[in-house]
Amino acid sequence: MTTLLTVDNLKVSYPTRTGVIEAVRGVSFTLGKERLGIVGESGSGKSQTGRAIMGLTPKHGVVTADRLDFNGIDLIKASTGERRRLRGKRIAMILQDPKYSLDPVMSIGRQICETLRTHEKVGKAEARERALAMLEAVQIRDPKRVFDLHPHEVSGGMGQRAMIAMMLIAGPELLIADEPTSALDVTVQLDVLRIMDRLVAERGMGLIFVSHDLRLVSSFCDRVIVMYAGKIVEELAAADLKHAQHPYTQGLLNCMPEIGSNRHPLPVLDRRPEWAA
Amino acid sequence: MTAPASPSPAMSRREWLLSDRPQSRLQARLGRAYVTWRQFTANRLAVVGLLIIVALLFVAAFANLIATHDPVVGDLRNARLLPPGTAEYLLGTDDQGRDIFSRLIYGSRLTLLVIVLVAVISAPIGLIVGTVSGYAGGWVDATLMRITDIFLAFPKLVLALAFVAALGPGIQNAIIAIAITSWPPYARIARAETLTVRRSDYISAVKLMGASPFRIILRHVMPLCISSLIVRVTLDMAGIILTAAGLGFLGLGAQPPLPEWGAMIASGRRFILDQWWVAAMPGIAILIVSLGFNLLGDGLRDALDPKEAGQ
Amino acid sequence: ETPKDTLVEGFAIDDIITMDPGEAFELSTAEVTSNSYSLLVRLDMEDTSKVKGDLAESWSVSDDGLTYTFKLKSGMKFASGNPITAEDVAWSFERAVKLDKSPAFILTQFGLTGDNVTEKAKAADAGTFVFTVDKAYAPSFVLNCLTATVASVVDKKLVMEHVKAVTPDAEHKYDNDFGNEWLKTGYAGSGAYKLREWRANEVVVLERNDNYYGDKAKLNRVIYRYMKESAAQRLALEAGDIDIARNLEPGDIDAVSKNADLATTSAPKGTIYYVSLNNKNENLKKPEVQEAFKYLVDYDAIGATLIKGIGEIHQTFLPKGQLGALDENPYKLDVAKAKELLAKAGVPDGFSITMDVRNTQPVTGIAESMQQTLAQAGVKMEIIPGDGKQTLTKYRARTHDMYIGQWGSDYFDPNSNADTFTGNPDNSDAGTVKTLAWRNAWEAPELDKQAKAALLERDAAKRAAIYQDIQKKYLANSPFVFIFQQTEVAGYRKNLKDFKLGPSFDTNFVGPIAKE
Amino acid sequence: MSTVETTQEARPRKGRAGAFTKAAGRFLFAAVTTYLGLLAVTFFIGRVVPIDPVLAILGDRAPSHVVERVRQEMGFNLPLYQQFFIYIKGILSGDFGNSVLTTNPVMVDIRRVLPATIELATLGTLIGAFVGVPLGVLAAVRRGSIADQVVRVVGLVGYSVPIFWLALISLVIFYAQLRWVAFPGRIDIVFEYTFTPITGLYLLDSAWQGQWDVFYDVFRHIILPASLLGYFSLAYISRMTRSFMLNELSQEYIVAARAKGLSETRVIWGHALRNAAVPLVTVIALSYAGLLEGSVLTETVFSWPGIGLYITNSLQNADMNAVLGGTIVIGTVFIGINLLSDLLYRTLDPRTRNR
Amino acid sequence: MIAALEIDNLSVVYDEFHALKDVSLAVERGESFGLVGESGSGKSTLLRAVAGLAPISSGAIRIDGEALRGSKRSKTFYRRVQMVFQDPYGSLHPRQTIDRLLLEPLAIHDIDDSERRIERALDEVGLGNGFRFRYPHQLSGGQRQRVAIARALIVEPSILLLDEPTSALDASVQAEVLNLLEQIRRDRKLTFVMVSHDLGVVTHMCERLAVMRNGAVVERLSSRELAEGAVHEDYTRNLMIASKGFVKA
Ligand SMILES: Nc1ncnc2c1ncn2[C@@H]1O[C@H](COP(=O)(O)OP(=O)(O)OP(=O)(O)O)[C@@H](O)[C@H]1O
Ligand SMILES: Nc1ncnc2c1ncn2[C@@H]1O[C@H](COP(=O)(O)OP(=O)(O)OP(=O)(O)O)[C@@H](O)[C@H]1O
Ligand SMILES: [Mg+2]
Ligand SMILES: [Mg+2]
Repeated sequence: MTTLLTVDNLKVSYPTRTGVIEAVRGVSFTLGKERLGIVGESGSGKSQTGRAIMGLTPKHGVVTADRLDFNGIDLIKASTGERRRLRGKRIAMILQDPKYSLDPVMSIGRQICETLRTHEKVGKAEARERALAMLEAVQIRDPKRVFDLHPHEVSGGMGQRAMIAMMLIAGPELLIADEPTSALDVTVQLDVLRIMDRLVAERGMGLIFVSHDLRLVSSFCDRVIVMYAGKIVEELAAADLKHAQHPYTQGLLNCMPEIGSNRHPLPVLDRRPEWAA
Repeated sequence: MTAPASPSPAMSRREWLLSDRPQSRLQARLGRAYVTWRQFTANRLAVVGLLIIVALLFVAAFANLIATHDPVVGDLRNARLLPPGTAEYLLGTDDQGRDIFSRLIYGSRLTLLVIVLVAVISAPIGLIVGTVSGYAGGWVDATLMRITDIFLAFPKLVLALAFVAALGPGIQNAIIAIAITSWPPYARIARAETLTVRRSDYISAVKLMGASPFRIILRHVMPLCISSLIVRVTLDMAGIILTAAGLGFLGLGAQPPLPEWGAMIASGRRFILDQWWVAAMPGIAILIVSLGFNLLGDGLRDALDPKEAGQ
Repeated sequence: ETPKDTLVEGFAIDDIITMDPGEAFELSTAEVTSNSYSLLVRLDMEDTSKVKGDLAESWSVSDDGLTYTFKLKSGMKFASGNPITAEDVAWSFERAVKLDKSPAFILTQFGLTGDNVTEKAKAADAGTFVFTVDKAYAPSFVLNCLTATVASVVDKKLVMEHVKAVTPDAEHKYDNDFGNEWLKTGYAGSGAYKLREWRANEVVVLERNDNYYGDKAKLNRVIYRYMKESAAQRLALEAGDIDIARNLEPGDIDAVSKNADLATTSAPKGTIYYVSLNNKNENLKKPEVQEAFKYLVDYDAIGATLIKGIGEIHQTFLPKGQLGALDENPYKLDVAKAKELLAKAGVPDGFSITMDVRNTQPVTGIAESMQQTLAQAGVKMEIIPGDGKQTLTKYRARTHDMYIGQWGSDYFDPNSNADTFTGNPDNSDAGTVKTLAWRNAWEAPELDKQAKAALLERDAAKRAAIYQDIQKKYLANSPFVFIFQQTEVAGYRKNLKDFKLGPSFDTNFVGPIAKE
Repeated sequence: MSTVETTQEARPRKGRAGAFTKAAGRFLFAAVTTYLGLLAVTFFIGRVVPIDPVLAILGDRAPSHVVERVRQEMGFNLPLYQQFFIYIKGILSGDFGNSVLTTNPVMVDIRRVLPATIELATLGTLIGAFVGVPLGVLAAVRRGSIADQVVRVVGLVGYSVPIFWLALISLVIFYAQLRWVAFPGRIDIVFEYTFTPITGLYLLDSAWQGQWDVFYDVFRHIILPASLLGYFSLAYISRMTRSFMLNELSQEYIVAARAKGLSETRVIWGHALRNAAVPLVTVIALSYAGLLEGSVLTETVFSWPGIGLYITNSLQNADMNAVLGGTIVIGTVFIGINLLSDLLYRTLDPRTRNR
Repeated sequence: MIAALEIDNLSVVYDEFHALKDVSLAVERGESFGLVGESGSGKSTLLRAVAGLAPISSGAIRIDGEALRGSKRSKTFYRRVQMVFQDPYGSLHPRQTIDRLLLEPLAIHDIDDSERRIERALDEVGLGNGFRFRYPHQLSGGQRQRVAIARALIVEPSILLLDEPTSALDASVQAEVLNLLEQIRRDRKLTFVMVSHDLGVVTHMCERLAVMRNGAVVERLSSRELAEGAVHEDYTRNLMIASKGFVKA
């Protein structure tokens, strides 16, 4: 398997008046054309890792890494212009909540076309054609109608599909999905995951799937990275989840109530300081 | 961020204030105030603003000690229209031979009087009208907002002008006129704030405790509106100073020989070509003080009302 | 730069409310009217105690002193081209009397009423106008009154085309408005210039009248541009945006006179500035207090600063230039003397008092100065400022304590001032003759009687002596503190020729002015 | 596929037309009541003014019997409520009465002075918006930088300086000293009689008629007062732009836009500003309304024959018909601007469209 | 036995929009009852209607057999029924310390002995006295939710309405809060009505549950039935499948 992305000792920190916040403290992994899940509880640095790869860390944040390599391109050394050209074209990202991550005053169609026309020289009409095709690919039933709708006029599930269409239309090689379904209803959630699953498989993309739901990640991805306090505590194949070594991973797995299982009280995590060390 | 959990005797005062587990109501309150204060002081311009205001208060309080001359009695015969820097007269003299510096010093009292009175009259009116209107909704809201709208539909200065024309010129009437015209925006702000707060879960929670509407407005809604109101009032102080000066400039505000800055500009206007300082000095005084309030208000907004500051 | 054929004056013309000579009674209107309408007689600019003919070629007074016969010059035309006849003169008198607007009393004081005016002012033939008065007044008085703008001759034929029908009622017994509505902004005269347009608080535009019977005006157009501020006028003058600045204040006069391109000219005017003390106030009523106040004005300082160039200290009620004016200024700032007088009046520690003051210079400055000098004698004076209309409303309601005012003669005759400063037939609040004496609730029956007698004194010298006597008594004992007589000053660009200010507001003629 | 595609479609939408008439009705009701309030307040003020209105018409030297006569003619001896009634009746029939000062019907006067103010305020707002918005954007994008501080201080000074004072000072500098601009007023006296305005907006009129010398002259007259007013609206607009932009720039959709690979320019101007524009429209409308009234003091200093000067002049002359008429017209313009900004808001913000 | 909470044909209409359509429910005393359904199905509205925070257009609500009138609620009602909200970040007044927050209900109901009660309430939800004078922003989500629970408990109600009390929390924290709720219910013999979109949570916490969709109840069943898959409605089945996680194609 070819390596798409290499991350070595990635650190993200935010200097603030009260001290430096270390959001990501040395994360290393490699990714091929596969699905990699990143899980961890809130604030563990999942999103920051994803954004650092995209080059979307806010200005005042500091990103360092021994290596950050995408398809042979050294992202650390790359100029902002180069990185911008990568974004959307070769690396794409889906955000958590379509309600907030689509521009509210621009029609969905235009937002999709915009991605395309930023990266490829295409005419208006052609862009529209391809956007409609993409909308169809994400299983929107009436693409022509949805094309002209504004984000507030569609449901969450539809919005998330539009978001996927917008991010995939330029044919990226790597997709980072940052909790793409956590704002959606459970039933809709599965639909969206199915669409993503198919697209990734069809187009042969690498996928980084960020979520706090360990069970979901393990059922969706090939490999799982578990993060705690800005660090990777465990990395394992999805199939091996039941044999997770780290108590944190075990805790995450067990603390969820399940239909049919009868555990009163639920096991809770007993956080130990040495995990974060 | 993480202060030691147990209060050790070695804990500094700063740590005590910043403790994330305060031991008493007082400590909690002081801690909060301290954090606000630190946020505020981090904004250097805001501190400048505060210093200006403190200086204004100081000058107003000790005007009689600071001033070198009588603010109203001048020396028409010998000291008329002297330029700044003339011996004895730091900022020069006006057309009645009065020391401009001393007049400015005493004028600070009038400026303070105006803004304090206007704030004391209009802010509470706006707060009450706005919160009651926003919380009660329905016809109460409709009626109160109609009245507010009527006042807002008037150009403020024109309305103030008309009121002063009706009441007669003078500083008291100017204050009343400005107060009458400045409460509606406060009512609007308080109402908008109340409307967002009204639907929030924490107000629902208090309702679920069985609190009366009166109690909810007074103890839960108003405190939330107050900080944005304070910010707005502070920012408005500058506007009030300018309106008062504008009225003074049109001859409808404070009356001679009162050393009101706007009126001083008006009387100095005649000499603007040859004796520029007569009009320029009070203008600069107004500029500095209202800049002070604007800087202070800006800083307060950042410290008290981060959402307004766009963060 | 202003155009070569146009004169532009910067002038505070905000007092203009009508252009109808039968109605207007304002100073700025007087100037415009005198330049655009003709009169039977005008003041003689060489000697302002005399008059000379304008439309009238000559005139005679009957022996009984009741009948005045005017012979008109021949071949004169209105601006409209209509000939000027005695009929127009008679109708102008009739019109003013029947309209009965503010200035009508200048004519009606000679016994004219709506019912008898056609008899008393009538055309004997096309070239002869006969005017009959009810008493044997001093001819100087009658002729002086006829120089007032209310006696301007209007173009009967033209006005008749514009009269509006009205329904007669108790107040106005006639079925038309004598063209009043039209004439408010219209024009029907025969002066050197004709009125083209007046826009309130903006501009008055005059154009040369080519039908003028006298010396034709030199320039095509005269524009009075509304400018209130002295500084603004000076700026515009310096920049050449105006040719004449009419309302300069002392500081700006200095600057203008130092400027090589500019010059100034001045002339004393009939306006007197005074401070009056209301006799309704217990303290101000006392003669000692009144005298004390006369010692509490720093005349010298005021004269040297606040009114420098725009006025002269003057402590009597008749302005210099009028018949019988007394030129005596006995009072000086004397705080000790004043304190003595106040002690005598029983108020050794002073008292508190208010003064209503208009928001204009120099009165505000003078008021402030007085505030300071009065304080030296323990009198605390509070200034209540207001705009002109506001303070006047109060003054006319007699609810003031002190008032700083200015008074310009209604017509160029000593009787105008003598009457208003001494006459007060009914001192009750309901009194209808609201003279200045009445407004301050002051009665001086002796002086009033003297003034009335002077009216009938046909010998001008004797008449002058009576007025001087009245002024002397007045100076010693009256609730009026006279401060100064106005000098009108104008700054102008040196390329103007023959620009002069006259002795009164209706003698500032623009006809002779030319440009180089 | 078993998707529930639209949850929100389940919600029945109100008929668009119904909602519109309802909104229009509410607006109309609000406008009418506001008007009545306006009339009542102005009338009240008009009657308690401590100036004898008769005096205003006749001047000080009118004999008493003339004064009495005019007082009766004008109806000042009637009880207040009757006067109010007569007043309302007049207004409803479109008659604001005659101005004492100018002798014209008030409506005629206003038709003459209003364009002057509109022209001034419009140019001021244009200057304010075209300079203020970019400055605000710059400050927001470079938050905390020197540029931000400079914009902030420039804005704060604009908030703090007395407009009439600045006007005086700049008049001295730019007219008296530098002679860059023309004398106070709207147009040089020379052109008064060679130029016939159509709309009353001189810049437009002169350009339309191709009278470029007039245009230049008008421009030299208007540029200083308009720049001053522009500065004030700039202060307000740049500050609000900054805060709206900061708000928008912190939104998730901006991250999404960057993730798409859009250039920073496109992100800022195409997305953030387009969203910020929605509330900005209201701000600009408000500042426009503010300039309409702020021009009272400016017009005084610049002898600008606009409605502000008209009202102050009339006020000082107890010309109550003119004052009331002027105030009502300004009130109308205010209400109109509010309506307009509301409409613009609706067209700019798709979220408000079908509700 | 009289039901602790009985709802009959309850409808709620927000300007022409029917958020609840003729919903009927009965919750036994001491029972824990669950409500599930997708977003916007009216779960919260139902709870808010009981609490008097939503406009009731028709139907009846009875607490311990006592009928409530419209949307008006008495003080005694509020001592019997309390509610915990979904969003721990929005349900605490941002300018009040925990102490002040807990004092408020005591002041309203004139309950003395406040010192002890506040201490006890905090203890009960597992927050020591050290949290007493903190402001909400100084607490984590889980801690906030504990405070909200403490506030509800301090007036000693018998019925607790829980509107997705854990959906904003991490799984690990959720477990802690759920355990806490269970324990309290046991100790105080409370009646729970709990809303959640997570079938796992509901079956864990409740004996019986109702499935809602578009403002109506589509199915009522017990947790055991659910666990055994004895489901009648397709909609409920879909929910069940979805909650099992992703199944690779
Ligand atoms: N702009 C910023 N400034 C300072 N600290 C930040 C900033 N953005 C994120 N952080 C901090 O970085 C840490 C990691 O945040 P991150 O968003 O990666 O968490 P996460 O794992 O995605 O959590 P969640 O599941 O809540 O999304 C957090 O502690 C957060 O407070
Ligand atoms: N105050 C309100 N005004 C108008 N509509 C409302 C109001 N509150 C709720 N609704 C509507 O009522 C419907 C039901 O809302 P409710 O909050 O009960 O749903 P929910 O089942 O709790 O959903 P969620 O899981 O998202 O919390 C929604 O469509 C919502 O838009
Ligand atoms: Mg995240
Ligand atoms: Mg809900």
